Amino acid sequence: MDNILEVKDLELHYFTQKGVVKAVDRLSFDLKKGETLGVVGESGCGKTTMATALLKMPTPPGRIVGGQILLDGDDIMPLSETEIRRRVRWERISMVFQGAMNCLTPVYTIEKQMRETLQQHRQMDRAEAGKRMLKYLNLVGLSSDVLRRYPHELSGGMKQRVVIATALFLEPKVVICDEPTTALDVVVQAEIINLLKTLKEEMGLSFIFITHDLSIEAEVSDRIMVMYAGRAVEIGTNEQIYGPQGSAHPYTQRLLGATPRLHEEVKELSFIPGTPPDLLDPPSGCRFHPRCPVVMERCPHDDVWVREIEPEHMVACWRC
Amino acid sequence: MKRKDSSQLRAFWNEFRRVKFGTVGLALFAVFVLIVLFEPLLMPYPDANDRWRDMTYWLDSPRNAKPVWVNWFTSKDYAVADTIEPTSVTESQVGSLRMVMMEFEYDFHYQRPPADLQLVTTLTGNASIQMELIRPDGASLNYQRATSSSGTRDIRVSVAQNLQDKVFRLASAYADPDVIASENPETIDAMATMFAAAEPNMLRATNPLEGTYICKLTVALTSADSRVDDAMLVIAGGVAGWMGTDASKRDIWSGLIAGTKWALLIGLVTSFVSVAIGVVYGVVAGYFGGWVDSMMNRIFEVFLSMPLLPILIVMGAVFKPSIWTMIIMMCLFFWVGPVKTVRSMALQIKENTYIEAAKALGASHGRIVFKHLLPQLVPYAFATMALSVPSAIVYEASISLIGLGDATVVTWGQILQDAYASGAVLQGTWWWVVPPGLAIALMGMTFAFIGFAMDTILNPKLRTR
Amino acid sequence: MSEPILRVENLKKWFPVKRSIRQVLSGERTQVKAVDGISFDVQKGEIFGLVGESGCGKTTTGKLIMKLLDSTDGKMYMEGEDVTGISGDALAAHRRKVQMIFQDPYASMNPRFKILDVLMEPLVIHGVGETSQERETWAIKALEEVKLTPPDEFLSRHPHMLSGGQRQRAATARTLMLSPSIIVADEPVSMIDLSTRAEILHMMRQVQRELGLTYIYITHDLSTARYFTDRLAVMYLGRIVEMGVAGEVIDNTLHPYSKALIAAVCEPVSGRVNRIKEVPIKGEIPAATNIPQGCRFHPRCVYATQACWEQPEPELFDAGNGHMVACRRYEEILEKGDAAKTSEAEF
Amino acid sequence: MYWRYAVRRILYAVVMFAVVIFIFSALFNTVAETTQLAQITEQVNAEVRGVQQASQMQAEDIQEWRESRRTQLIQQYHLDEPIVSRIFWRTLNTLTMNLGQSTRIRSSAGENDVWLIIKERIPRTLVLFMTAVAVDVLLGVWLGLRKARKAGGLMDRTTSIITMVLYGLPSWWLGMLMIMIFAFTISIFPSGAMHSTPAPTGGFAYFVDLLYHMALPVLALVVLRFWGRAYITRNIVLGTLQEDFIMSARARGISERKVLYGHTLRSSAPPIVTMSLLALLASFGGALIFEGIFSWPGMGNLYWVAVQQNDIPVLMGNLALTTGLYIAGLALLDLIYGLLDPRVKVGGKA
Repeated sequence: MDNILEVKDLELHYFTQKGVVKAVDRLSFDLKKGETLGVVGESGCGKTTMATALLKMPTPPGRIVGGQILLDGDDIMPLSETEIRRRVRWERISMVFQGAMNCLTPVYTIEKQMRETLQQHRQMDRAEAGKRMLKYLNLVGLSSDVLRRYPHELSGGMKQRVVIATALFLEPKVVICDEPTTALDVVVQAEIINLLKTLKEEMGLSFIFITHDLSIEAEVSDRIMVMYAGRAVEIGTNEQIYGPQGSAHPYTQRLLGATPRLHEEVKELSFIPGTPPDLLDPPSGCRFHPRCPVVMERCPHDDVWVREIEPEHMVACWRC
Repeated sequence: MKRKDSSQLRAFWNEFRRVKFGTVGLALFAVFVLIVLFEPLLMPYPDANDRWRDMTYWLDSPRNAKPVWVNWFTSKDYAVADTIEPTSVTESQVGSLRMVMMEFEYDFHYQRPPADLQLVTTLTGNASIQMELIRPDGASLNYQRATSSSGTRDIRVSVAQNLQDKVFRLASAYADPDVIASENPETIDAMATMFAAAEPNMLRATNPLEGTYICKLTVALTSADSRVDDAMLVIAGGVAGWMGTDASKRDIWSGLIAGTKWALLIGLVTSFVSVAIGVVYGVVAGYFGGWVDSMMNRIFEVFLSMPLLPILIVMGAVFKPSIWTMIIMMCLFFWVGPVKTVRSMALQIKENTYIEAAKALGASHGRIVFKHLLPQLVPYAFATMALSVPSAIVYEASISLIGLGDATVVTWGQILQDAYASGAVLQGTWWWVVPPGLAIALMGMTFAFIGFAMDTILNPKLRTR
Repeated sequence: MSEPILRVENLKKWFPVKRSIRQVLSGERTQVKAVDGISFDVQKGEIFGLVGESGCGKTTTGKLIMKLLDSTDGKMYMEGEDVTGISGDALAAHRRKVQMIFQDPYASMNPRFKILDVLMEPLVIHGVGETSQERETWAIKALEEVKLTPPDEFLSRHPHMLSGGQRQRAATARTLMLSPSIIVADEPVSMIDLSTRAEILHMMRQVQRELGLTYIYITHDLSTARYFTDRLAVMYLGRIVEMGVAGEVIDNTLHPYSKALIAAVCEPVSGRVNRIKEVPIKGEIPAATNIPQGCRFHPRCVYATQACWEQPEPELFDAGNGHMVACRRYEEILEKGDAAKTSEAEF
Repeated sequence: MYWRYAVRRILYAVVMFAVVIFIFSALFNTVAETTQLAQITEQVNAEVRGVQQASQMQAEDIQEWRESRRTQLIQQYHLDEPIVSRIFWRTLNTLTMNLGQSTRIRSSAGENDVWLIIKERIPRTLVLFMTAVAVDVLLGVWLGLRKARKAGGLMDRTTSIITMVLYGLPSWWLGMLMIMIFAFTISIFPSGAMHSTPAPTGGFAYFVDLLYHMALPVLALVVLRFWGRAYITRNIVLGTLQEDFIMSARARGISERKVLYGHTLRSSAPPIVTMSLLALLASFGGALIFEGIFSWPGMGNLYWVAVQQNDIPVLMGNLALTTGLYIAGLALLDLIYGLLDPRVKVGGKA
């Protein structure tokens, strides 16, 4: 079995007062053992929603309405909430949430939170648990004295490391990182990215790395999935997306064109006119068509889904 | 500017309408306002406002009568309070005497007798009166009284108080000798006997005699300027008015109606003034920060450290306040309520970049406070106002209950105080204790509905769907 | 070189910190040295960038230029005139000449105001324009300037009815209402979606060229700084450590801190996935209350020697071609750094 | 860290008490002095009567003695000094519990020292109020948690409506109704007082008797108020439930029970404690009225008696001590808050 995680036709809808928002729409992808899959897209494209769906804990009023999530070959969709909690969450998939600053309970010490998580899942005596916590804290570059601290006594980078250590210490197969570096300064960001790379290398973990920043994705992910308006528009390897021959989907191309480069003198950045669609009332056909510079006649009429155009490279565009 | 405000108000109203209990609250509030507006129409005793403590005003009412609707729930009906005008008036000249004869008819169809039957009239000059009460079965009793005085005076003949022995004699004609021997005129229930069927047990009163009772009044006017006016037969019922009467014969319903406007006034004025002060205080403290904030905070905390009711009680006892000074006293301590929240809200709004943007544009402090800060706090201020109305009313009631209220007005708290001081709780005079409390509770609920509804709109986090 | 439009000399901003009773008694005074002696010139018509990590004092500098804060020490000249301690009318005049664009366009507009009210506010405050008709015409012109068309449609909207990009356009339009000469833009695009970010920068540059404006662009993002600015200054703990033409500073970096910063930036190019990025820096940024002795970067500098903390702090000096640097040993380090670059680890 | 915070908070409370007492002294200076002068006159008259009986003094001598004694007493009480100084002395006396003599009211032992009169009543008020508080908070937090768990559900909505319906209902009125029903109509509870007469001796019987007398007032206080406590708790808990760290805890596979009673309740505890106790302190006044209704011989009842007898020194003393208790309550609140919130406990941005 090559794929640790396979997602097939995942659909998650928000049932709001104003109507149904199809936040994740027939999303299919897979994650190989030991690789990092990047998920990239602008705000509101459904990245975070997709991540919570993988843990089977959508934020209300969201509900998973269809699809399969195969974890190591087992479909976790039919499992009950209790089973998910006991056997899937943190055991097999863990997640580093966006804004780690707010992910630690402010009134508990770091030790209490980590120990609680450990004891919820493993029968472990105090000493052994302590050893395990220390091991993982050291792994993320923290010393044992953070254990006695409360979250407000730590800096942003330290909190992020604690959260990462907590995500790892049950040794899950898949770790989802949702914008783990967004609020951090570049130097700290680079350190966290390096840390994740080392962990992947040493522990053979598989990551799903979610961010809105194409530049970070280029440095972290083996494969990248680009999302637009709840759908995948392009999935390809790092080389296929960022390589010299360029990405295939017009959205990805434009997005890359809009990203400023540090070491290149760019005369004029490109941009995508218009605004991301309102998911309460999305455009028909290809959801990108109103902003697409190379739109064709069929685009507004026919829904388009990702197809393989070359090995490993999937694109949702009628032009490809 | 006008356009903008109206559109936002409309948006707020549209949201408000969706909260059901909020609309109920508004409807109730409208009812209270209507009660105040149509007060004269609703009050059976129109002078209740000014003469609440004037005992002569209430003489015609029964004492401690239950509300009329009690009859709906009992098989043995109480006689309803009533005043009966003469059915016929005839005047005749007998020598130098002018005789005025009047006849009153009282239809009695209840199972329990009235508390009293009084003949009330006004006499001027020398006159003598003679009254004859005729029961449906023909039995009758007589009463005579001659008066000589030049002035005008009120005459009041009470069967229950003045004619006990006559009733006793009347009943003696039918009653068992044993019973007569064991009873005496002082102890019998005169009214019960008067309205009892003629039978041996009549003195221990028992079966009511239904039918028309006739009262014949003959007034002999002996001098030329003598006159008789306003004669009527007052039936002091066992039940009277929508809410009954108290131990001083006052109509509680009238008191409740009269108290409504004071409750609204106390509640609205106190909450409006104090919340307005508190909001401005909080905004100024929060906006300016620094030493202004620290100083204002100290003052605020001094006020916060004073327990409100005890102070109001002591101030009440020392300064003997009128209703207006009481409102001022309450405002003096109530304003602290919103300060803490407003201050933190102001601190939060102040952090918004648009405040900084306005500063960068060179806006004055006044402009920032009045154009940018205060408008944001208006909805909160209204919610707080609504929610502090009930406490103002309860505080006034509490102070009144201790006996420190303003005796020149009628408030619900004072009705309760009268009830409590007269031992209504002990005697179980529930219609005296329950309605004023319910009125306070109902008005509290009205404003709670409105306030909580606004609160729900203002804190979307609390909304559940 | 002509007279600079803005000249800042040794500007300082220290914030007092709440002291405990013991500190008050012992006369101990702790201060956050948010800006600790910076000097730079901004020429008319250029885009000057201030770059650094959070807490480096770049936003405070912006506020000092805006006169939203009063400086603790130092001088500031606008078009040759001393504006350091101005108040009253002079301050009002200064506020008309210097405008600001904020990071969060949504938060920078009162949600209860319509766009028209937002645009009119500067005019109302400064009493510019006779009638509201006249003011409205100017508002429409400003909206056309920032390509928010048709203007009539936007005037009656509230900020929440606009998209992020449109809001930032409206915010830019507001700064244009008083025809300023300098605009301080504090992270104007960091909250805006990537797809529209370039569009906003493009619009800002267009407006700048058409109206002959001067921008001071404050950002933590070196990539947009490189793209957008003419010259830039790198700040660390309240000091400028390096300053020069944007391309020059980024491609031929001299100061070790700038080097670390630039090395840490991610780039959207392939072939970096399995490489550990070498960032030549150590430790965490110290608190601004407790600035290290000597060169303030020395505790984190991988090249630091004893001289770095024993000798007084190096001043900014010209290393040639107007490329300024505040490091005594930059030449030595330059050689070492080149050697290090070739040995980057690879899996 | 915490003890330093605690010491500071307590000192602050003491200072605040002094300031408030000073304000009271200034506010009620005139009436207090009038009463004191009257008391002095009375005392001098009594002494004169004694002197007259003991010795056969001349009328003029008596007059002279009376004057000098009066002046002496006035000096003793600093009544001859300028107003600021008078207020200052009054403040000082109040702060040292030198509350003067009552005019009519006596303590149960017959003393007329105001401090002694009030002192014996303080524990009675505290036992009633504290019991009510304990029951109220426990019930309120329990219900609030249940409401928050199924927010928007039938139970939540009905209890919220009940909260609003009861919002403006005076608790002492409910007390009256309860007395009317449970004491007079169906006599299952005593109508008032703290003990049966005579009070049963022996610890347990005494305690049961106390509970029996406390049942009705506590019930009346709690039945009305705990809904509000529940509503506040619900809102705070609901706010906390939307925090990221709750989602994060759930994602870590922490059981729902631990998430709710551990993370959520523990994080919401500081604001819940503050809000509940603040509201309770606000209801302190209402509880005072209560004592009058239930003839509970505490400080609240003393207000009634003092008002009726127009006993100004007792009224003033009672106010000073009520305020003292109130400020102590506020301080206690902050101390508990500090214990619950690690940002206060271990320092940092609070």
